[in-house]
Amino acid sequence: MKAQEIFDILKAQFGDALIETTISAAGGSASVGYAMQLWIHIAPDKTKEICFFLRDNSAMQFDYLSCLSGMDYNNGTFGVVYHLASIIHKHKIVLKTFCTKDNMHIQSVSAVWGTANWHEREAFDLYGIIFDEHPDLRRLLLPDDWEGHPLRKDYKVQEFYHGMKVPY
Amino acid sequence: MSAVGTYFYNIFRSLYTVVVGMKITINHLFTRSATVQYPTVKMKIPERARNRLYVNIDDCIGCDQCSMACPVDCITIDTIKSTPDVDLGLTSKNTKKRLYVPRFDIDIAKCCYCGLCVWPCPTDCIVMTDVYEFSEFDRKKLVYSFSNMTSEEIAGAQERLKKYDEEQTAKKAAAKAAAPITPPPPKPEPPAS
Amino acid sequence: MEFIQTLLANELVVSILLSLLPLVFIIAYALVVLYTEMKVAAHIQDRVAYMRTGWHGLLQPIADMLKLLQKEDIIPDKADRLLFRLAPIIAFVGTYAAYAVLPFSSIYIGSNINLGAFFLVAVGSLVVVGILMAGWASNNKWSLFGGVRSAAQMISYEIPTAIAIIIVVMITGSLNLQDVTKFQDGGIGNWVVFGGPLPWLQKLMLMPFTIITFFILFVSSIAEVNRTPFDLPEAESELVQGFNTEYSGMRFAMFYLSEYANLFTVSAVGVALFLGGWSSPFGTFMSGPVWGLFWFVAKAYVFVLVQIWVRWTVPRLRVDQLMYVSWKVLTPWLFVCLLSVGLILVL
Amino acid sequence: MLQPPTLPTNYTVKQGHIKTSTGKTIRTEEMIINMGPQHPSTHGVLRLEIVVDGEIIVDCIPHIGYLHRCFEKHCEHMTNYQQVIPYADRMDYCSAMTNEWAFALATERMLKIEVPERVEYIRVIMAELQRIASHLIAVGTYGIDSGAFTPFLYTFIDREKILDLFEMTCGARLLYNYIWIGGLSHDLPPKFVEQAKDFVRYFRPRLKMLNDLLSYNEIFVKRTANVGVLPKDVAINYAVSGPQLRGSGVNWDLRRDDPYSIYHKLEWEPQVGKGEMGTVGDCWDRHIVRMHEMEQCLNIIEQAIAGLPEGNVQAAIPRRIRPEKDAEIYVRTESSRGELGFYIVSDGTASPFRVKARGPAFVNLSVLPEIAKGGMIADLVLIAGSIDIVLGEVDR
Repeated sequence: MKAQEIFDILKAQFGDALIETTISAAGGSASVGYAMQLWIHIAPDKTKEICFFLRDNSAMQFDYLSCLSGMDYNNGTFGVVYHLASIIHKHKIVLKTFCTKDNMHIQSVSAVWGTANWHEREAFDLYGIIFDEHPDLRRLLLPDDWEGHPLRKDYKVQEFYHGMKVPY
Repeated sequence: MSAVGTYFYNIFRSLYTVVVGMKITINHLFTRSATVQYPTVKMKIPERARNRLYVNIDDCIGCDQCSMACPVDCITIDTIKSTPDVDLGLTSKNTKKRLYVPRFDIDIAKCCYCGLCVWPCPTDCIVMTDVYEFSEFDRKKLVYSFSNMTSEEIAGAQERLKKYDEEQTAKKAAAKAAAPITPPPPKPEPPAS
Repeated sequence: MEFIQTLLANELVVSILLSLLPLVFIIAYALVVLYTEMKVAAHIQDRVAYMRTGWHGLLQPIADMLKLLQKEDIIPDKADRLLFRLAPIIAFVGTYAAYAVLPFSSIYIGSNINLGAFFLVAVGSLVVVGILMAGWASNNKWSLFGGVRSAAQMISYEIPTAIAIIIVVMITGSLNLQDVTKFQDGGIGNWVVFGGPLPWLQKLMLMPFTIITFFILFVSSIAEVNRTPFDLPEAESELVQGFNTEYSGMRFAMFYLSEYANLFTVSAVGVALFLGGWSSPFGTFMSGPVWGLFWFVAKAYVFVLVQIWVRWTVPRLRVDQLMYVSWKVLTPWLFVCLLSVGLILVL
Repeated sequence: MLQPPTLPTNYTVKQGHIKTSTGKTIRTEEMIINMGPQHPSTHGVLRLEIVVDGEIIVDCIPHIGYLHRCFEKHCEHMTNYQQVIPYADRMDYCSAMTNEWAFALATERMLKIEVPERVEYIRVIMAELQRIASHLIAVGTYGIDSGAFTPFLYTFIDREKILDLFEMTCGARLLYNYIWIGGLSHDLPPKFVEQAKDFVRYFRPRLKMLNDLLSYNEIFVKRTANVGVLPKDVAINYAVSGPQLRGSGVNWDLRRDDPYSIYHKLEWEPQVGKGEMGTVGDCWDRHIVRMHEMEQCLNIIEQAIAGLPEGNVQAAIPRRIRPEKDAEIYVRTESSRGELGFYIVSDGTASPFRVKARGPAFVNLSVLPEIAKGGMIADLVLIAGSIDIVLGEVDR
């Protein structure tokens, strides 16, 4: 199934929750590459709903969340990129959702895919994106009392951590 | 299989598989061992082995390419421009050397042995050797200085460069005073790292 | 001088000296077994083990022991200090006491009591107390697991051992280990494992059962010394080091020593009960008190070698499977053997 | 003195009471045990906070990050895409070749570089050798987890032979930096093909020996069969991949289902757990899938060696690698542990704007609490072992 078709189905189902499809600039020949270069922009407070639909719709059945990456676009915008795949239909789609630095809330999809749990915790840890309805939103990789979110572009490393000098 | 059958079959299988395993291990008891007695016996190292870095400083032209290629920044290179009156000689590849290299330090403790520094070198002067035993008790001893310039030589080179620069600026000023206008052509930018 | 003479004439001193003899033996034997274990394990795994201290690393076990003795003795802050100190001693005493009734030779046995076999079973249980104590006193959850596992394991496996001993006692008609050995004297055919010196028909009928009993005793003896596949109390990959996680230096060495001493004890029991003890396998050839000592130790050594061999071959059982093996496999089979042997002997 | 930070866990210890035969009441309580980060069988610095009722595991909370080396942050600070490759090596240090391939592949697709045929063949040979080496570690350490020490050393003997091949080719034994963007660092040495063939010939009987010694040993089977069963739907929901997913009976292999390189030209069969000794998706299935996969790797290597074309090993690549602005790509490859994906976003400069590594071990580990509950401590060790985690990749 092509991304455009998926987008049309989603558009019919959700309407305003989707914002646009965009053709990514990245190339890669369609025969061998991650052929899905289209991505669908979805609203940050509707992710769960849309993902449930994508997972359970028999035509799409995106049962496999390949990757969930947090993003800092260095312009006050943060985002989350979902790479979905279907084991049954062997097709793929990319979803993106954005939030601003003042309102770092995105709905969690960990109810849809178990794997999202840790990915979202990691995104929270490294970007500070808050995933609403996440069952256990704690830091994952860094210590619980670490300051700041290191993968943000404006991150300044703290001087001391428990009396230990941090910057190398 | 009935429960009783399973019971006996399990006992049989346990004994049988343990005996099979014991047969394998006893065979190994009498085969030659795969290990060597390391410090006395050493394994042969292939010619492509990537171990400690070595710099043939006589060939180094101070281009800084290796330092830029290094992902962990373990190479530090300082250079001093030579004045036209000094001939620094040729490298073994017949490239003319134009820079003094007063400092060529490799912090081998940081080195990750990726070999990325070896490829960009235009004169093949930085190489990975097959020396792999160089542990030290003091971390500072792992900073290898390859430059063979003495401090007097460095001072002398700096002195000459300074003098030369002064002369040049003086000349330029004189030339400027003599023939103004015509701005100097823009210098080509060195390639960004 | 006179004092020394009276001292030497004093029976108490002599018995103390004699009782120290096994200690010397244990240490020497532990070193030999340690060396063997390391070498056999290494060669099974295509390695060479230690090669540097002495010829082929012969002195390495001594060096290891010396190192352990020199090491700092650490007692954790929150440990129960008294029990922590007591545990290795009790574990070692339990092992050591068992040597009193081992018939090393026709003339040397620490204490030729009539309840020798019974004594062995009874004293062997003392080791459990030491291990349980160690597990508790360390105040470490992993150690506690090791201790509790060990208690459950040893108690379970004492039953097969005891029944196996009873079967031998039924055949030989004595609990005295010296008598049991004497019963089997006179060549390989007279060993209990092959039915003992009985009329050939009876012997033939006994043979399958005695062999099974011997095998089960062997299995449960591995379990009693906590070695793979039954090394759950110190299961390295699960419980770090089990009950002796917190032990170091001298105290650890005592556990270590008691483990290897125990290894010999169970082998010696197997040898004394089933493999003719100190009696020569060739009848009168190469027999005598000194040869007896040789045979006894050599047979036990072979026994130990097999245990080592098994150890480096198989994986470890799980707790419930361990119990399964003891209660549902070994014990029922032994009951069958017990009944059959009894019937055959009555016939 | 430093006060350790109180760590929030979302678990409250349950208490209960039992009556003894004498009529006394004894208070019981679940016990929280800290397993790791220094524990012999957590395969590195994994820390598991386990709640046990006796020896039965009630809950298991993994804490990771003890080996976090800021891979993603480092990537953003590299001056060159090529420089990321040594870091990618160090992510999954047991399977470095597949890691660097994944990164190189992602960058190549961003730059639309076609690599020469010979490079593809060599990459396949290397990746499959690496897969064998990695599975050998997995199988060997699994032997240790189950208490058998000897198979571990046997597997290491075989692994050394593979590392010898690698060392001969690129000079390094563990972290190769061999697969570069657009090509390889070296061509194969002259004797490589011969030695690789020798290895394939030598390794087949060794596999059988390992199976006899460990896989089919009844004690091992009893320890692993029906333990840590990971059902198909849970596996997919948790995006588990690699041998673990196939062990759960899902016939899914990216080399076949999302083909890259020349895998579509080669004949091989993804191995799926069949529940031969117990339930589909138990630890034994995951183990045996790895054993069978090594055999398939040998088939692939044989075919790739037979079809190895002549040619150049470095494609024409721009000296400065600068993908277009806002170019982004997610490339997934089948590493030894499963789906290794790199999501790379470029901002048009020579250093990547964002690199997200989707490590298979990271994702595979996240399913551990799900399958560990109800087992024993001894089972937990085996379940964690069967997941085959490399903490370098979990923590990155």
